[in-house]
Amino acid sequence: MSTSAETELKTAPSPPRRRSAMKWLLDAGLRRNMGLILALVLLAVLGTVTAGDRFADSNNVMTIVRLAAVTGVVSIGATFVITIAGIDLSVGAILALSAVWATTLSGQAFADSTSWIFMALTAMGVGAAAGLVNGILIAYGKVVSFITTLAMMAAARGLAEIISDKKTQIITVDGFLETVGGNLFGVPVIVLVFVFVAVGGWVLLNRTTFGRRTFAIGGNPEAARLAGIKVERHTMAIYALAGLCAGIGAFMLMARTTTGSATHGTGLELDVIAAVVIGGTLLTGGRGSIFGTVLGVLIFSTLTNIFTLNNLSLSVQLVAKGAIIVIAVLIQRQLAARQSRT
Amino acid sequence: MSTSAETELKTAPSPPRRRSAMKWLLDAGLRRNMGLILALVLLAVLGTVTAGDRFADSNNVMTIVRLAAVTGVVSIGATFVITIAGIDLSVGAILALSAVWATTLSGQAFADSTSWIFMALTAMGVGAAAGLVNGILIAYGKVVSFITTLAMMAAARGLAEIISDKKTQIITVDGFLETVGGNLFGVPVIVLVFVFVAVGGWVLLNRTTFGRRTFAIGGNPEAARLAGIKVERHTMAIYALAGLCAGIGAFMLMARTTTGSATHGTGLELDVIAAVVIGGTLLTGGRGSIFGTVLGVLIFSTLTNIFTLNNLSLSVQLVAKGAIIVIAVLIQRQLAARQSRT
Amino acid sequence: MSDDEATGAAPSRAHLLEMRGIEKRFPGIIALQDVSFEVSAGEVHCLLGQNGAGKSTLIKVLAGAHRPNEGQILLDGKEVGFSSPDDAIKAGIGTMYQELDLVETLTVAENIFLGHEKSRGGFSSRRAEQLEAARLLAGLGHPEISPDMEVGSLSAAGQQIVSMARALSREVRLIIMDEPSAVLDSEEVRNLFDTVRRLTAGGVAVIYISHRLEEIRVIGDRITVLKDGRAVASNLPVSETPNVELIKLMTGRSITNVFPPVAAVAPDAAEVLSVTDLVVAPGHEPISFSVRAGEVLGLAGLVGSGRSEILGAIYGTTKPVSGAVGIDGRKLRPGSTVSAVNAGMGLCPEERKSQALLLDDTLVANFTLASIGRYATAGFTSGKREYQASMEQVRKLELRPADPAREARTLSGGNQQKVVLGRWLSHGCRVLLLDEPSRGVDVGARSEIYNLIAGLSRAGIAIVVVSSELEEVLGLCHEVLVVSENRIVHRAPAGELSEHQILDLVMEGTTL
Amino acid sequence: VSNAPAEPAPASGAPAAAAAAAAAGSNAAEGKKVTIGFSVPAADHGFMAAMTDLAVETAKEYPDVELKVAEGTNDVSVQISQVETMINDKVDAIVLLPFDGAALTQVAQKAMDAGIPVINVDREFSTAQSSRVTVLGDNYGVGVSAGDFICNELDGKKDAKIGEIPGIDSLPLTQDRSRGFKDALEKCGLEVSNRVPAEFTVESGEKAASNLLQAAPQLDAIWNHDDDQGVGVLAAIKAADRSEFFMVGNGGSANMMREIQSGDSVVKATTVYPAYQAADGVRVARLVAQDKALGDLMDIEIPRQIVLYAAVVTKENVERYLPTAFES
Ligand SMILES: Nc1ncnc2c1ncn2[C@@H]1O[C@H](COP(=O)(O)OP(=O)(O)OP(=O)(O)O)[C@@H](O)[C@H]1O
Ligand SMILES: Nc1ncnc2c1ncn2[C@@H]1O[C@H](COP(=O)(O)OP(=O)(O)OP(=O)(O)O)[C@@H](O)[C@H]1O
Ligand SMILES: [Mg+2]
Ligand SMILES: [Mg+2]
Repeated sequence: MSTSAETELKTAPSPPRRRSAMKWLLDAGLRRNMGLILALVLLAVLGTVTAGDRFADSNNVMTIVRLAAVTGVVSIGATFVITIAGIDLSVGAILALSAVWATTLSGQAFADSTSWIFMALTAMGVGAAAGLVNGILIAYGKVVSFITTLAMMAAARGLAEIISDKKTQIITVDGFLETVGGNLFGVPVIVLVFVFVAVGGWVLLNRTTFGRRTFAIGGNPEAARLAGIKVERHTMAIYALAGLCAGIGAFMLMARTTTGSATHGTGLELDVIAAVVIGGTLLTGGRGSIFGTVLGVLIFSTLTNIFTLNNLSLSVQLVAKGAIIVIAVLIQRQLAARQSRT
Repeated sequence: MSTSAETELKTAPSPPRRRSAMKWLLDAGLRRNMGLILALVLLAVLGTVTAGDRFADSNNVMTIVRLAAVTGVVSIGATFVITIAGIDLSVGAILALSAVWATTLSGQAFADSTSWIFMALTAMGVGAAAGLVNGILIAYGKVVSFITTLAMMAAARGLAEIISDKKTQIITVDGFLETVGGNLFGVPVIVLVFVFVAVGGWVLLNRTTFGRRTFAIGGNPEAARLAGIKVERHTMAIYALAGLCAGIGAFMLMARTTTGSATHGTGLELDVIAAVVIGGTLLTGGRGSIFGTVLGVLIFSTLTNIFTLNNLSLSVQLVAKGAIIVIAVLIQRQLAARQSRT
Repeated sequence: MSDDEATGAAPSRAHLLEMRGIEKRFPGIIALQDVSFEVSAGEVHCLLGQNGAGKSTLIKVLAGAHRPNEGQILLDGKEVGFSSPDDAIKAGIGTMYQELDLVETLTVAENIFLGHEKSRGGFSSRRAEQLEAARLLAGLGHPEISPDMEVGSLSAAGQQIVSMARALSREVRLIIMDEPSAVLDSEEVRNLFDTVRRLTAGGVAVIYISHRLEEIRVIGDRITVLKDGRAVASNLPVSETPNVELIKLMTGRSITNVFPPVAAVAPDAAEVLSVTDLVVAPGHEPISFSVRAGEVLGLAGLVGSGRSEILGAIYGTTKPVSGAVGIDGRKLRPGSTVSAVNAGMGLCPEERKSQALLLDDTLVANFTLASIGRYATAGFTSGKREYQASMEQVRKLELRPADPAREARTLSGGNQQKVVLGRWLSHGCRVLLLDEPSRGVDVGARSEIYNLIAGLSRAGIAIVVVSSELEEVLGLCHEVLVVSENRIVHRAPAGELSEHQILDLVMEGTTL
Repeated sequence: VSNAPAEPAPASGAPAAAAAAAAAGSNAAEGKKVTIGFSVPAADHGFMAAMTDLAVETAKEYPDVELKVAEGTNDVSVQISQVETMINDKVDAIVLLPFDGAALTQVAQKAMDAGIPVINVDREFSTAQSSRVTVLGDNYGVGVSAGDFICNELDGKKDAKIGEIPGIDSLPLTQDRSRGFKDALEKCGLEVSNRVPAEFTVESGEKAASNLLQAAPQLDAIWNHDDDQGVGVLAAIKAADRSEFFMVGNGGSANMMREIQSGDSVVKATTVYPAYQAADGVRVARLVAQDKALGDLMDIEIPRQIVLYAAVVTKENVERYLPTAFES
């Protein structure tokens, strides 16, 4: 099994300078995520069998990863939220709000005359701020996360529509399009951003005190509080982090579409939660896996890609998708059970 | 407070023959749902102030309730699911599948030559069957409900598209349109169905062994198992029940739109969960309130109505909706806190 | 109740129940190995063993909650296969589990009749249930527990009573009690024994699990001892087996002195914890006391007397109405656990599962929860240092199994308690608040924990111990505060008090 | 591409095919084999479904065309990846009905740069260079047609109450339609008094109309942007038992046309927003890929932009249009 997993890893792009870090990351994740890796390998086999070289082609792999990038980055943030047994339905709307805010005429004019970086910063700032509002309401207002973020989902989307007047705002700042939309070392910048956020998220969750406290709060908030952890402040920070990730997703999507629009990220919240949950993070909190989330996102985007390559009827795709989700989870469960038995 | 609540009740339509039953129902729910009732009253005041007679008009009230009916019925089923700490994302898709299945040409021809009731039965049967599939996977397959129903959401929608060939199937069975789409005692039949399902759901949850065990499983599944309850079978039944409610919603929507379509119920799942959660049912299980759910559904449909009466733009509606959701919950929390203090 | 029927059904001599060659494996561990066990009608059969010996596992197999990998169960000489708890219940086996098996969001009456609801055509008959529940509770000496109270609002002791009422609500031939006395005070235990005697008199068999040997003496008939998943001694008659031998069987060594000698507090010891005019909740009297470095202060009293609430107000889990708590003269922010922990205070709460442990996490994570910052440089944790520090705790606390990478969930109760203690040991405290530190802890571990506490006291840490076992309060503490109905009714050095005196004080308090 | 409605055409399906074949003459003859990529938004409403179906059926009529249909999606990110996949795949042409024209412009440009002609259908890119041909319904035009029709019918009535039920409000095409409608009404001194957006589905149409009818106790006319959601709108009108106004539809579904034909319906007219745009897009794509020209034109190249005519269907001319209408 481990050999097939390694085969898969070779196809997956990893920046050469991160080789050893990646290896480290994978070792930790490999055992727990065997089922997901297997599912991904099976998908890869399916893709190669049905679409041959067109699937295994490096361009195509890059297409898959590029597609996964935006959802992926937002999912990293959501992994933290779900690890503390929360839920964030507002990420798609926050992404839209961030994208729209960063691409207003005046914003673009300012960015044009100074640096494109301000567009990215605006998107991230707006995202983090919206996330912070969620966090304050949830942590200090004690409104359950489902309701708070549902409300934010409506409000942020509405605000995005008002700001953009429901027009798609076209980005004319060349610096932005060239840098964020371009390549670095032959790899699309948005893919690099995804890798960066994923690695950063992994380190944050698994190698820092912040991550430790996140797990503790998710596992037993009362125990965390009695151990002197500032549960409220931490919770607030995690929703702000999720907002920040949505903001990062926003400028990635801006680069991908060359636009900011109030319709960006529609339905993203469910895709994100699905990827995180497929990845093994428990909705009941206490367990979260960034590596699993990345695999979950890749599984979904590979699925979309295989469907596109194979010219399946649209409705059949939906049915197949449903079946594949359940099968993937059943495989994962079986393997997990077998592992803990040995 | 109780007086203003009673004022509101007079505006709400209740079939005269159920007066005492309603009273009984309300007594039980009044205390716990004071915040929601207050929110609804405040909305009613807002509606009357901004739209005057057009709001307070009995026709308008009926419109609000009629629009609440489909979501309401589906939400009753979802209340059971959420009470056992599950989630059902597939209700919208199951509704579409049921509606499409019940309105195929051959189905309609059969109903035309026998009785319209077979269309209703088909919708309910298909819904219950799809729910049963969910239930089996969740209870016996041990796949978490979020994933199972996410998969069902894709699969049922795809199947509905395949069956209907993505065409809107217009209903020509007059018996169906006249009966289900018509009035009885001056009240739309679909409103009566809603009332019937709500009362039935309330009795089932609060006055039967089935309901008691539902609470137990939601509160502590291990304890329920140790007490000799067949947790798996019960869980399965609850998802089937949620599917059944989606099927009932399907034939109500069929009557309302005079069609069956694979697009029916799009996005319904979130509306439903929002109504249930606003209504005070905990996502963590163990506590559920049918009365609260009904109030939640009414709050949302009243909100839409007031917005429309005032000709508000959709974007402003979204922002206002977000704000109102949070405020409603904060009121509810405040009141609950005050009650428990006294 | 159906005591008469039960007597009729079970011939008094023959074994009512027999378990043969039971084996139960969990992933990575064999919890039970070739265990045989028997119970006769009308007897109280005690099951003894260290934490993690497999007592709860054995009775869960019997109750149908676990399926054994090997072995058979015979009821009235006929083999039965319990595939679910339902089967066992139907066969007349009632169980009070160690981890309270109640649904907190349901009412008392609903819990009592869960699984065998009184109903007509599927509709529940709530009045009938409430009447019957009230009758059962009154029979147990607790008419004050109202059938329509939510169980979550009851104290652990109250919940234990409900659990008892529930076991009695069915027609039972065998009742299993897994450490029922752990959360009860002496008064309640006496009450419990009355009930047990009534049951056995009616021919019902009782399996009784407890870590308190003195209880076994009072109520037990025969004893079976488990050690590391094996039955090391079966059917010992209680009257002929001295404690020393039992302890030897359980632990494999002899423990003669449970309480270590109490070292005197240095006369010049500084006052570390000071509590001044603390009003815990509206309507309570202000409380003042102080604890010096190296001093162990005990809070004695009945269950529900308000000792946990006092600890909570000191630690900041609840915000006191008024008053101040200081450590080394510095005042703490009221209602802030963060402020308390930062000032060097630690709390081992009474509900270790819900309040202290990360059940799904490793022991390492549990140990370092409060002090994670110490193993980190610039926020980045060092797994190696954490592991080493945890390993040290594991050794110091003699945890079984000695594996810091294990999940806390898979540990036995006593070992879990040690983990919580270990958290504050590795954190290093000036003040340690211990709420029922020996609840559910076996004899061996208990003496280890007492030694630990004594060691900490010698190291100059100020300690406050809440305990419902008077023996423990007297044997462990320098000073004792007697609490009754949220008031401190008496303060005296432990040496000047006896168990009787305390009980009298407590009773006086309640009647006042 | 033909003015199909004017031609006598066979029953349903893709009647334009026969017409085109007749008009284009030699263009129908089998040419070199071409692979055409096809990406559209999710078929989450009848019109979009009809659009997709007609395109797929059209492709089947040509033995030299292989149509690669990507999963319909309203997620621009996914749609971009689909086009990227098609570029990797080196298809001969791409027919692209973007969820959001502006957002798909860059990737369309990428395809064009890679030498793959892009046929932009229905929702326009932000730069014209990003597509080889643009096939559009006339969104502004249908709004004007509907507005003009209502002005005419109301015949100078002042203070008339006009309701409007648009589709998904955040789409540029909806905004174009509403703009055209507003401009046309302005000419005869009227304005929209109530506007409740739906989402192109029957269910949302019913809901929006129910609320709209409640908000406006008296109406003179309603313009509904989409005939598919129109079925729901009609259901709501029937349920409310209202008939003091007339309704104009848009899209041109067979249902609505039958309503118009019946004469006793509130539906008096519908503007044609052809569902065969994408089918025409496929045809054009084939011609472009095979280096052919439009048969009836002098031009040896395919024109850059083809805007389909926004006809108004009324009781008078409904027989002519009914055969080409799509079953929603
Ligand atoms: N669900 C489980 N999964 C894995 N291991 C378990 C599980 N339940 C119990 N064990 C293990 O089985 C052994 C026996 O545990 P058990 O709970 O029966 O002990 P016990 O004698 O009741 O101890 P205590 O006196 O502390 O309650 C322990 O080593 C424990 O870690
Ligand atoms: N058995 C009970 N019945 C009713 N109320 C109780 C009971 N036990 C505790 N309470 C409530 O809890 C309050 C204090 O409980 P607290 O837990 O602080 O007491 P405690 O002395 O620590 O007892 P325990 O040993 O049960 O923890 C009491 O004032 C009482 O209202
Ligand atoms: Mg035990
Ligand atoms: Mg206590």
